[in-house]
Amino acid sequence: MALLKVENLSIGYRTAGGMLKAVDGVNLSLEEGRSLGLVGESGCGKTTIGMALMGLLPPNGSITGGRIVLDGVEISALDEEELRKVRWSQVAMIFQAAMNALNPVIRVSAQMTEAIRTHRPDMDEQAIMQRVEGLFNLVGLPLERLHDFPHQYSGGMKQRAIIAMALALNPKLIIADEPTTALDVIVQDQILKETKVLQEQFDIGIIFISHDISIVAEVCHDIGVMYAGQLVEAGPAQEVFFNSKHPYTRALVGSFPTLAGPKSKLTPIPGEPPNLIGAIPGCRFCDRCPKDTASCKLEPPKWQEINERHWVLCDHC
Amino acid sequence: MSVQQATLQSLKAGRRALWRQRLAENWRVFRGNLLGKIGLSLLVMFGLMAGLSYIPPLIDPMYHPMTGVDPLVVKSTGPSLTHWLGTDFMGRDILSQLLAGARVAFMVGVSAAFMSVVLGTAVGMTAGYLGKTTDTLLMRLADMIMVLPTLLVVLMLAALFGQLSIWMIVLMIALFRWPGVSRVIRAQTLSLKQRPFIDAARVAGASHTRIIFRHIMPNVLPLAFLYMTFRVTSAIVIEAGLAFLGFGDPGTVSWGMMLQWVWKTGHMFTAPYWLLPPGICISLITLSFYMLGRAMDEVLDPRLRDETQAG
Amino acid sequence: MAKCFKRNMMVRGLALAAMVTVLLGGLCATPAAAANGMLKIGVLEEPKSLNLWLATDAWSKRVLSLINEPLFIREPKSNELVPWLAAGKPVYDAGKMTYTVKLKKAKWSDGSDFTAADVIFTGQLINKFRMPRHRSKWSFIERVVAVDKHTVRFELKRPKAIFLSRTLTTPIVQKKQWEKIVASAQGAEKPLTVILRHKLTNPIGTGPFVVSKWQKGVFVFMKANPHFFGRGQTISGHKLGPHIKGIIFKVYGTADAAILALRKGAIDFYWNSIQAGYLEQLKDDKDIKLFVSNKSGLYYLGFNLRKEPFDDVALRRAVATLVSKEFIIKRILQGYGEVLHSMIPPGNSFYYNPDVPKYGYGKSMDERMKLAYNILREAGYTWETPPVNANGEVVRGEGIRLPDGSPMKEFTILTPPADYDPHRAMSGQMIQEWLRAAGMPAVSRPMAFGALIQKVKGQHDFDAFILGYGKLSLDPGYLRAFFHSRYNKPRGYNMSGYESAAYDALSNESNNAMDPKLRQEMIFQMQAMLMAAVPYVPLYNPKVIEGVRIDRFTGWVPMLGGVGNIWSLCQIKAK
Amino acid sequence: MRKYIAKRLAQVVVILFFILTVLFVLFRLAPGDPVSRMVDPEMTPEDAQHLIEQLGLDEPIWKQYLIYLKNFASGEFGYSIHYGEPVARVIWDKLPNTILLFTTAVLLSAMVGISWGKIAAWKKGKGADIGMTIAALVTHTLFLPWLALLLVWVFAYQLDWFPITGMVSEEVFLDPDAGFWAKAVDVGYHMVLPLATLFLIHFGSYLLVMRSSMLETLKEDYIVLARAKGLSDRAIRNKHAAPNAWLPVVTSVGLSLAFSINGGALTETVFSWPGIGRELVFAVSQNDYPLAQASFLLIATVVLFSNVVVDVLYAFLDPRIRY
Repeated sequence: MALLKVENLSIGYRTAGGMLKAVDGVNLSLEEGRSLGLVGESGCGKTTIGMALMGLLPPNGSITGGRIVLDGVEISALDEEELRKVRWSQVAMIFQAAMNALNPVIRVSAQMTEAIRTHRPDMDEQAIMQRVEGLFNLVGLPLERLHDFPHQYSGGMKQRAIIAMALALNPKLIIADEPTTALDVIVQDQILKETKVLQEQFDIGIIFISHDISIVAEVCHDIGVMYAGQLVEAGPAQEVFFNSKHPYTRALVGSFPTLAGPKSKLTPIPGEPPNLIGAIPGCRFCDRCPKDTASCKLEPPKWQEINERHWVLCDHC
Repeated sequence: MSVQQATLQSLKAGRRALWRQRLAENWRVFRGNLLGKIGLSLLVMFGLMAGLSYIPPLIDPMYHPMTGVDPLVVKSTGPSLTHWLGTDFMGRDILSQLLAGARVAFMVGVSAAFMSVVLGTAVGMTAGYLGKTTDTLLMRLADMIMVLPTLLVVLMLAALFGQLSIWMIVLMIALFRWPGVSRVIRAQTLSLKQRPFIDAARVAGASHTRIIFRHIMPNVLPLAFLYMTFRVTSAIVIEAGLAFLGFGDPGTVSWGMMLQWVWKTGHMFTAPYWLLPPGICISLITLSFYMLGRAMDEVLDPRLRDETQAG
Repeated sequence: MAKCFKRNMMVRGLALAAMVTVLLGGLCATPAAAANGMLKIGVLEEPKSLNLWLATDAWSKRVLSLINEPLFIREPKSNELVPWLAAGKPVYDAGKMTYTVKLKKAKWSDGSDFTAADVIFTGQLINKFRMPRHRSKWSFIERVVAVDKHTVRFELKRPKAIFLSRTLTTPIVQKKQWEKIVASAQGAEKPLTVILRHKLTNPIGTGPFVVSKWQKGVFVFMKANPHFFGRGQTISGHKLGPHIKGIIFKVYGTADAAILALRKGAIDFYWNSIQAGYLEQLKDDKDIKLFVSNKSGLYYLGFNLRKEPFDDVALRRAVATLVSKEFIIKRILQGYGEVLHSMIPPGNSFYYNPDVPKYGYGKSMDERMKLAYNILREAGYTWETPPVNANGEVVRGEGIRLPDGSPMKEFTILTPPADYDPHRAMSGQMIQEWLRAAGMPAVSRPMAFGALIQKVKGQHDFDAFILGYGKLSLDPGYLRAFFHSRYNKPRGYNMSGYESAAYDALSNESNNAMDPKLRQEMIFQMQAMLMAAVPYVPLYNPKVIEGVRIDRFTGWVPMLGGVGNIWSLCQIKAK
Repeated sequence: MRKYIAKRLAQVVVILFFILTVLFVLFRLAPGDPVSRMVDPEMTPEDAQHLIEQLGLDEPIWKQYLIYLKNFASGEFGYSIHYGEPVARVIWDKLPNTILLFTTAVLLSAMVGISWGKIAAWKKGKGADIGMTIAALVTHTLFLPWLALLLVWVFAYQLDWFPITGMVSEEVFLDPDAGFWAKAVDVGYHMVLPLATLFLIHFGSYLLVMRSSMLETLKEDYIVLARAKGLSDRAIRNKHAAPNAWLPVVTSVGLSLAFSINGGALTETVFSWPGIGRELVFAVSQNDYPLAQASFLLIATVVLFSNVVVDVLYAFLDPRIRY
């Protein structure tokens, strides 16, 4: 059985201009111990999916269709109290902009212990401290910095502290939302590698959200490419990256330099994503698509199977 | 026309369009704001009152707010047909006084606020832009003035130098209420100074005055304007407090003055028709400016808007 | 985190504690039964000092008037001077210019005897240190000698009319208490300052009460003086007590609070004149009795005769004609006051001259304008728009020109500020409007009291002003001080700068006239001279309205100036 | 930290010296004459001059200034003209009363305002929020003396729940058996209405500042993280959001202190509370120079020092700040 199943998920935001469909009919599935990368431009709905998985949509956002099943439990149907129990113990999160994710007026140690204390009332203080120290060792942070305030940490240290925090309760699933964006390249690389090691070591499922397809391709088993609230291409990482089918994916691959991949010319993607308020009859990418045809604008595209695990949402690929 | 000029002109046109667009956008947000709407409608009402204040003395000299007395009335009377809100102890019409009070409140509030904001903006921009010793000196001065309780200071000056005229009071309030504005403007200027377009202007050889007036000022003005609405509130309250304590300008019919008359002549608890209107008006006008300020705060600071975008 | 949590709890705890205290306070401290036999008097401010020589404010004087007593005081009904600490009328020896006064066998509140030495000491103290507010009453005393333990003889340098009414009404202090202070002051660099700054917490007096406890800023408790010389005695037909155990002076910062306290019964008497506006609510209260008393007051509009434009008597007369005293009294004073036509209030019937010019009294505004217009036109004034047009109709005048053809410059009428006296500030406003209707560029400007006095009295830098005396002495000696040329200098009391050799001579003579009939004639003549020259326009003499609760105490004694007086406090009884 | 405090204190002293000098100049420029009330009509101008000399008001300006500085340095502040006592004594009698009323009022309104502002922000847009915000706006903009007199009329006169102004009842303070607690309760009882006035006027501003600061804080990533951790609403609000939201509030408390003192003086005047504010109003209108100068300086000193304390407190609350 899959660790996580997202079925036909749609999420909307109420705005002054009307309902904004941030996520529209997305299907995902993740096995235990596997990692899935979600890539796309900002505003494509990837972070919204991450938040929905934690049950943390903002007050004006709501799931309008489909469901999320984690380890056999339908998360999308839980009430707030039940959700609270699931959070962190089942699904943890490594935040976008780790710099601001630590509370500046609370010591790191306290921020670490509070999660454990909340979910494990049975553990005594000593056991909790031991656990925290263990986690610090695990992510390679010096123990004497445990009781520092966040501003005394460097960016990389903060990121590690957050990773340690995410591991605190042995969650089955970790959502990593742009975990390394604000870090410099060397630290970024280090942390990504270590994350991968940890993931394999503890057999955790990871959903890796990023706008950088090259990084995702390096770290994850599978990739899902999102565009304007829809999944447009999904498949094994290497395949999606090197054998991209969807014109958007190709454009994404072309717009980032890679350290590992072959040298190629960077090509920016012209145009902007469509406004998600109101109905869009045809393909959402057609305005920016080189293969645009008349039918694209009128008919919604259908999923095409490239191979058993590689699918693409395009009628012309 | 050289290419450069053309670019410059199109840039200017673009900037104008941007301003218009921003204004329209701001107005839309403002309209959606309940506080703003209430505040604005209250203000319109007070504005009407101020405008109407010129009418009663034209109908009959006895409706002159300061000197007109009803020959038939020699003590404070309740509302009647000839005096809708009644008369004060001398037989003067309370409604005419209330209307004249609205005019004075606007005059005092807006002019004191305007002066203090102009002063505060000038000092803030100078301090922020020039930095160094100028900055230190100006900000120390601001710190010092900021800690002085304005009402007591003006009270002291009023008592020392004899009764102050209404314009002196306005000036005093302005002189003692600028530091708050200047602090905020200074911070804003400091952050603007770091922006590339200022460097670009400097490299292009723009003078300091030009940089300050062309590049920095347009960017701090909205903030200064916001502060003005809050300053209006405090100016009105200070004037009223001063008048209430008997240090106002006795030749001016302000609401604070009306309250002082009610109070000093012993009608506080026997003439509600005289006591309540000015008190309520002072509270409502401060409330309306305050609400307007809060609403503008949200308009100008997009972070305070409701989340309409998400990613 | 734990720290955070604790901090939060602490905040809540504190808030809770504060609220509980407040609530408990409200429940427990319901006012105890009013202390029996204690008279509670509301005052606006606390006394500033119990040092008789320093105390200048009305509130200190109220307390001190019950402690330090003079030899003679005025009797309520007749307003005549009657012996108080003195045992009988002074005996005058015209040949030697001496007065001999026998003293009562009184005791000070510490039990020691009141003797001639105390009177002599007080006189010496005043003259030696040139005590402000007293010196002028004693400067003509050559010396005071003790004839025996209870008789003093005053030897005068020259005859002085004010000796009886002013010198003999000076409060006497105890030699024993002040001796040491005076000794310490004599060596000092600024001896007067040492006396004035001596802090006296328990003044010893001969009066009916002594200060027992002074809770700063809140109340002063005076208890009955067991040694009071009048206790059980009948003086001038008044049987004196005091019949009450004590008096509590409670400070209420505002008249409103004091009036509410009076209505609620928290005080028995509010020792201050009540504004007419309060009468409405007090009239219907059956527990409260209102006393309306005359006072000896002079409120006036004064001019600066030293400079343009008021150096011209015609203009002064025109202004006097334009000022409607009736309007001021009827509307601003709400009817509680009397019109003044002379510098001496009509209540002072012996010296009041009813036969002085009354400038437009009883006339309508239009008639006044015509009168004033005629006065000015005859004196050579011209207008751009005269206030009376060719058809004899009154219009709004504009652009008045002096007889020499130059336009009249803007002039200011200085008044005390509204918080100090709303009546005078308001009168100034109205006078400004009346004068403007005649085309005069008048501006009424209220000014802080100290600043006003400084400008008018200290620097003579003013055009016109409104001032007043609330407690004018019944002796008309002040007429000399106000208008004699000798006092026309900075800090002198001749503020308007009126100078007339004839007046100087007449006033000097009246000052030394010991025959009342003769003096009356001279005073009449002086009033006529003044009202012809109008350096001042007398405006009004306000009435004193006082409110007293009648449910606990009876026996208040009304007199000139109100029921708040030593006679009342010596005679009231609990019901 | 210690160095920073020392630096700030030095600044305070310089500013105070400056204010002191300005005060001196102002009071000398003013046309008022403090002895005018001690002079009677018949007093000769010569005697009046004697009085001026005796009070040291005829000395050359520079000498008066030196004496003035010396008086302040000695902590005596010169002699009050009307009380005839060292100004320090007069103030000392009144200061505790002001501190009692004013600090209680500021603390109470800050505590209530802050905790309600916290809740209002948390329930943004709900009934509780709208109700509290409107209440805060309305009470905050009420005209203080008007409110104060109205409270006296309703609660002290009509309902007779509280005494009509003042600070103590003479019954209690003249009773030799009354102990400390009886007196304390009596003072507390008298304090209810003035406290309520100041509270009503001030809690609104704290509430509004706390509310908007809290709304800002609630948008921070660490709040989302705290929610993701599955912490309870209470824990998120009180442990994660509030301590951060306090920071701007603390600054605004310091800055609004001067404003609150205006209200304090008005409240003392209306409620006959024997404090410094009322004393200042009195001294100013009676031309009691030394008393007015010292009261004003004292108020300025209190505000200045409070602002230093606020800055230090800020450093204590925010670990990122180290001076």
